[in-house]
Amino acid sequence: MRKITYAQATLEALQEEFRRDKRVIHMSNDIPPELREEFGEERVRLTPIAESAFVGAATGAAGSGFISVVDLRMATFGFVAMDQMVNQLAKITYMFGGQARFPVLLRMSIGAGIHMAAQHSISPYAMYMNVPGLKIITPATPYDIKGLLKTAVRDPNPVICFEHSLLAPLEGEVPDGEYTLPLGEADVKRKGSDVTIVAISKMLHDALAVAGEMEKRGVSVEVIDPRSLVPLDINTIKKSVAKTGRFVVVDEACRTCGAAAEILARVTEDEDIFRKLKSTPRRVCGLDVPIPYSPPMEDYVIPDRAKIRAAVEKVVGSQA
Amino acid sequence: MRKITYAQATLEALQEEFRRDKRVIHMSNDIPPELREEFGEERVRLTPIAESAFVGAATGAAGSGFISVVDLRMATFGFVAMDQMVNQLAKITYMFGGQARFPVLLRMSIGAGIHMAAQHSISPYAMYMNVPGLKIITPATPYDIKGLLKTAVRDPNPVICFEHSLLAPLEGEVPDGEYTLPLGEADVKRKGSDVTIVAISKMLHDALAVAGEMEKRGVSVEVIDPRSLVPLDINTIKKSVAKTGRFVVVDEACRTCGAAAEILARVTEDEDIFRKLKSTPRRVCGLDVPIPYSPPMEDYVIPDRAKIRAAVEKVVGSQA
Amino acid sequence: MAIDNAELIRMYRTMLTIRRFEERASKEFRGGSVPGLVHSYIGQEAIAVGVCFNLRKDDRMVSNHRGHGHLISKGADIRRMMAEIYGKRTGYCKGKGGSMHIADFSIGILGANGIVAAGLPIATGAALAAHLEGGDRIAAVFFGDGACQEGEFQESLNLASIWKLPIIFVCENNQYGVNTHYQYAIAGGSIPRRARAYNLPVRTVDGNDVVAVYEAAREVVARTRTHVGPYFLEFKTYRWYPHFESDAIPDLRPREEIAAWKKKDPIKRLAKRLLKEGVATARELEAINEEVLGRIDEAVKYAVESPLPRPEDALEDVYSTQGIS
Amino acid sequence: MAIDNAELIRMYRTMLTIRRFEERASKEFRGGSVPGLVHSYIGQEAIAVGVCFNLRKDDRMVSNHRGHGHLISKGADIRRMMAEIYGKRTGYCKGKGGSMHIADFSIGILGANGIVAAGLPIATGAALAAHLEGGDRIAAVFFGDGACQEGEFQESLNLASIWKLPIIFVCENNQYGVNTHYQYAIAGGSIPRRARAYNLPVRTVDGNDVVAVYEAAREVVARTRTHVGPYFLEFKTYRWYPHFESDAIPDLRPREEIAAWKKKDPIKRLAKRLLKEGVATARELEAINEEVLGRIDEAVKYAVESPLPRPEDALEDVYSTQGIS
Ligand SMILES: Cc1ncc(C[n+]2csc(CCOP(=O)(O)OP(=O)(O)O)c2C)c(N)n1
Ligand SMILES: Cc1ncc(C[n+]2csc(CCOP(=O)(O)OP(=O)(O)O)c2C)c(N)n1
Ligand SMILES: [Mg+2]
Ligand SMILES: [Mg+2]
Repeated sequence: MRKITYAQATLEALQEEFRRDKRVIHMSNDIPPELREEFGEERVRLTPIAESAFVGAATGAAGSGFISVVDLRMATFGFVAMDQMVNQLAKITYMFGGQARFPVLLRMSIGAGIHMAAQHSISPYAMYMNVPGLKIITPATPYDIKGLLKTAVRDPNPVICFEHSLLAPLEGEVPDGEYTLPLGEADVKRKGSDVTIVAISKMLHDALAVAGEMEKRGVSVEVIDPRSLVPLDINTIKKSVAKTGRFVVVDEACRTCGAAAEILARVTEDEDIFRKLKSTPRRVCGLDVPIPYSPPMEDYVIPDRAKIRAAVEKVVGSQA
Repeated sequence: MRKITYAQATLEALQEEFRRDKRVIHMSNDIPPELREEFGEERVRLTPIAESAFVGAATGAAGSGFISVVDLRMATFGFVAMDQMVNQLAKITYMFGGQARFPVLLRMSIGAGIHMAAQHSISPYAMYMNVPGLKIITPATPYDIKGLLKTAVRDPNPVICFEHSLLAPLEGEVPDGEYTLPLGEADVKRKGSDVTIVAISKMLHDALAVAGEMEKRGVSVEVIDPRSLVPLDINTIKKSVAKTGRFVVVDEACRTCGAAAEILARVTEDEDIFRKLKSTPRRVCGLDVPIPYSPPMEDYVIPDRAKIRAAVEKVVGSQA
Repeated sequence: MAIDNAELIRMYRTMLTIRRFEERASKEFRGGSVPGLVHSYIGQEAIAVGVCFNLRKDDRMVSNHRGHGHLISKGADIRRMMAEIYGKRTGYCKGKGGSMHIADFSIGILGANGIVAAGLPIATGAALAAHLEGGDRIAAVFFGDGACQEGEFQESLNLASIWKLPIIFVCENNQYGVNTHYQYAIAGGSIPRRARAYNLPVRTVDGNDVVAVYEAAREVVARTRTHVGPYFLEFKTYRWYPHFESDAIPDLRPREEIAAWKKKDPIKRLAKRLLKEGVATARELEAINEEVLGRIDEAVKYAVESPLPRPEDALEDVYSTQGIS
Repeated sequence: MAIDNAELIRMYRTMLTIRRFEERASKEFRGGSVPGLVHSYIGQEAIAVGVCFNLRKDDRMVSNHRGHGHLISKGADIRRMMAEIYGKRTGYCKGKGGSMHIADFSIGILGANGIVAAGLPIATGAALAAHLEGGDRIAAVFFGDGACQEGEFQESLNLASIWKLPIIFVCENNQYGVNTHYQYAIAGGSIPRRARAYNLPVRTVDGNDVVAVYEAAREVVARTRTHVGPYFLEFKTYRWYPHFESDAIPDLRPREEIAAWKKKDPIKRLAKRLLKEGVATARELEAINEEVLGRIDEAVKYAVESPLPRPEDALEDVYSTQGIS
């Protein structure tokens, strides 16, 4: 199969959906040149630096029959439009009793490791998970982002796609033809029998690397990418934990009230799973500090393979 | 001891701190009349409806030697100032390497049960817990709010106080003299030996009522109010769970990525506690839907005594 | 161009419908039959009516927290509005929205909003849709002087202006945001000046004179249908009631000021004109009042007799299930 | 009132310091010794220098993402700046902030900011502090044309205006926010018009003429010290380099435009004047350049030789431990 980058897969998804449906429009502070060229300045609109206005406009256009795609660029720029996302867009379908649909795809980049300090290195998806009414995806491979983005554009609801900056150049197999992936379906990226790791976004790749290492040491690790955090496919995760009895969740975002806390809670509050747990479930998360600029500190506060490995060793206990 | 309301206790705390320290200033869309009268229009400032501007101004004034108190009124009005809270105020001490301190107290009211629908009935503290750099308190009694607010005003860091609207008329004992309460100290509101309930904000009172009922049925319930969510006094909670072996956390806010998820995760990921758990820990939370307006639906989506009771019965199992 | 008599009578009836609706909603709230709270539109009726009577059903309109008048003027069914305020299943939003969040997308009402100024970007998006559709539809958004203080106000005017969107920004300057006078909160004290800075043409009109409102709106709507860009209308007016029905916030506005403005009652003013110009007799006007009161009663009856939502209905509508293609 | 020669020379030296600092920072970034990214101030040096040379050490200043020039002009130590950009423990922020987040509170620099327009409310608060202190201190905030598009811009101008705060809003209109021209993004195309709408007095000045900047700032600073209210200064200028050092975003501005503006080099312009007026000789100017280059080398050496932070240092400074009373 052909290999393309995560960034290319993203672009292809949008191009295909723009071709498929004339109602799709795009707004951003920067013009994506390929989209602009093919679809023109009416559909691919350059916005002022006024995120509240254009996120709100995306909502209004969506409620009036269009399909809005908004690229906010870095997640840190989203906070100035927070009310429009969490108080308007997330609630508007519900408040009005489902009268209208609001197909809006919001894209934001996330992640540390780029040495851009506290404001520009964040992964704030948990803040949005705490807001009912939004759907949230965190694709980690070219194949997944293409399929999920295409579905997101066709969803009659707001979807936020969080894309780790460091994934953009990542290559992966993507079929030539049309395909879509459902939201709310976790993907077992590697089968295993001793430990379940759930890993979000870029952490998937680190988790897979650790799984590879552990195999050599006789520990069989199952690695699951939830891909979509809302809706969350907790059943696939539970099935895995029921089998392995050991559980680690890995998330680059900071720990407190993060996605990892939620996944851990959902797994352990299930009576059946709780009984099957052979060891204490663990989180491997970013530390609860703003992301520092200087690499030695930055590396220290975000999870890496060593930390994932240590957690796996802990849950496996004497076995490893 | 004299009894005063939660609202009165709040006012007293501010009055005393305004008297104690001339650097304390107040900004809000509405003028608190008692403060305005006693401390004048320079210190007690009426703002335009421009939350970003006055939250940011509070930060700038605090970084310039003042102590800012901002009453945002309902938490729903905070989202238009989100960047100033989570990207500026929360990070400014850290980003600049601790050069300056930013004593800012932000107050917001929370909570459903007031029939004000999806925007005005929220309890979004978990979103702020996910942001390192903020301190977060959720006092539930007149005594606690007075002591905690006074400490918050004296803290050299941003503190957000979330106050449930329905608590304002609640009466409770408050001593006459000066006292303060430390942030980060949970309070065991009722001693018990069979089950630990951690209950946040207004839910405390419902949990206490359930504990009373359960006692008659021979189940001894310990009820803990964390009072401060960041820093969180997890040790007091763990000590209790180590003793009771059974654990329920009650939070009106919606479930996904809420404070309850975090507390549950911190309790269960402790190896020692995990081993001592006699039954599956449980969350009793608001459902993951925007708060509906009409009372039958509103009641349905937020926790009540029946739901707390059911959870306690579950964790106690055949014993109850 | 004169307004024809039938239209004047329709405007009178609609203003009176708003007035009676609000009086009744306030009464029911104060009496405890209505949950939540109600922001009364009384005193401002001429604005919603004068503007919305120039809008077509397929024009899109966005409202704010003080929205009942806007909805009624755009053609909403007062029975379903009242049912919503009562929190009933037959309400516009199945009881999910309440007074502050009523919408009727079928007639272009994109909804009221509890966040000051948050409707402006949404309306700008509705205007963007109209622009992209390429017809002559337009959008209109109602907001108060208080909304002119929020950043979203400026951002929306700017966006609509540079994209030349077909939208009318309707500022109901009732002079206060809760108890704060706009002369305190708005630097320079002029809202039109602010709008002009974003390159919008502006007109300020007496918001208590429905004929003046109607005529200004007629011209502005016609212009906006040609998609030459946005327009800003400021209407000077006053709200008679406290900020909302509930004593949680006292009304601190000067009593004499309130009394003086009540003398400028937009409904009495139109009535006088109708009588003077022989468009209607006192008896005819009284008949309209009776008819309106009857319809309000009927709406309340409808609301009262409608079933409450089932608790589990709360779980629906978090996401739309409407197919998109 | 003429500017004395020594002051002119100091300004020249500072502008050149900024230029050389930025050239070096960019080079080091491109060479991989500096992490993160760098927004170069080259081309705009006259503005920071002309304004900050009128500020006192105890005046408060807030900067933005393109902040190096502002910091140097306000008196920051280039060694500690360079060390911060290198992510070293001796940097201003102990390596926690990097290029986009440098501050020096001891000389009134309240910090740079990565969020467009977010510094304006903070600076407004600094001005509120000055107002409450009651002395003659003032605040100044630097921002670009892009920031004039955000809601916080308007909210801050409005707040400063109604509270008559001693603050100078310094708009560096380099005509682009990344690749977007302000004539596209700013309805009406005039930033001063926008500021006037909030009742601020405004002056537009050639931002590439440090003497003009200095003289305008001198008057405006003197006025602002009397606490009569805010002032708005727009400086027309141009940035020479791409939006930031990194090829992540291409520079789409017309090449001829860039070339034309490079001819308006503010440093060459001042040099010409100094030579023409006999304030300095070519040799003296070259000596200044040598001296500046020496100091930049020294700063880089300091940065390179300074220790990196320990990983665990990341855990400090989340909260301040400075006592408050
Ligand atoms: C962002 C935000 N801040 C504060 C409020 C509280 N609030 C509700 S209505 C209102 C006053 C609005 O004044 P105006 O826009 O003039 O409308 P009016 O009530 O006069 O019709 C305020 C401050 C809010 N709803 N949203
Ligand atoms: C709220 C927000 N949106 C977008 C960005 C991304 N961004 C960084 S700088 C910039 C352009 C700013 O332009 P201007 O204010 O004119 O400053 P200049 O770069 O020209 O000096 C943008 C869009 C941001 N930092 N913050
Ligand atoms: Mg008003
Ligand atoms: Mg610029």
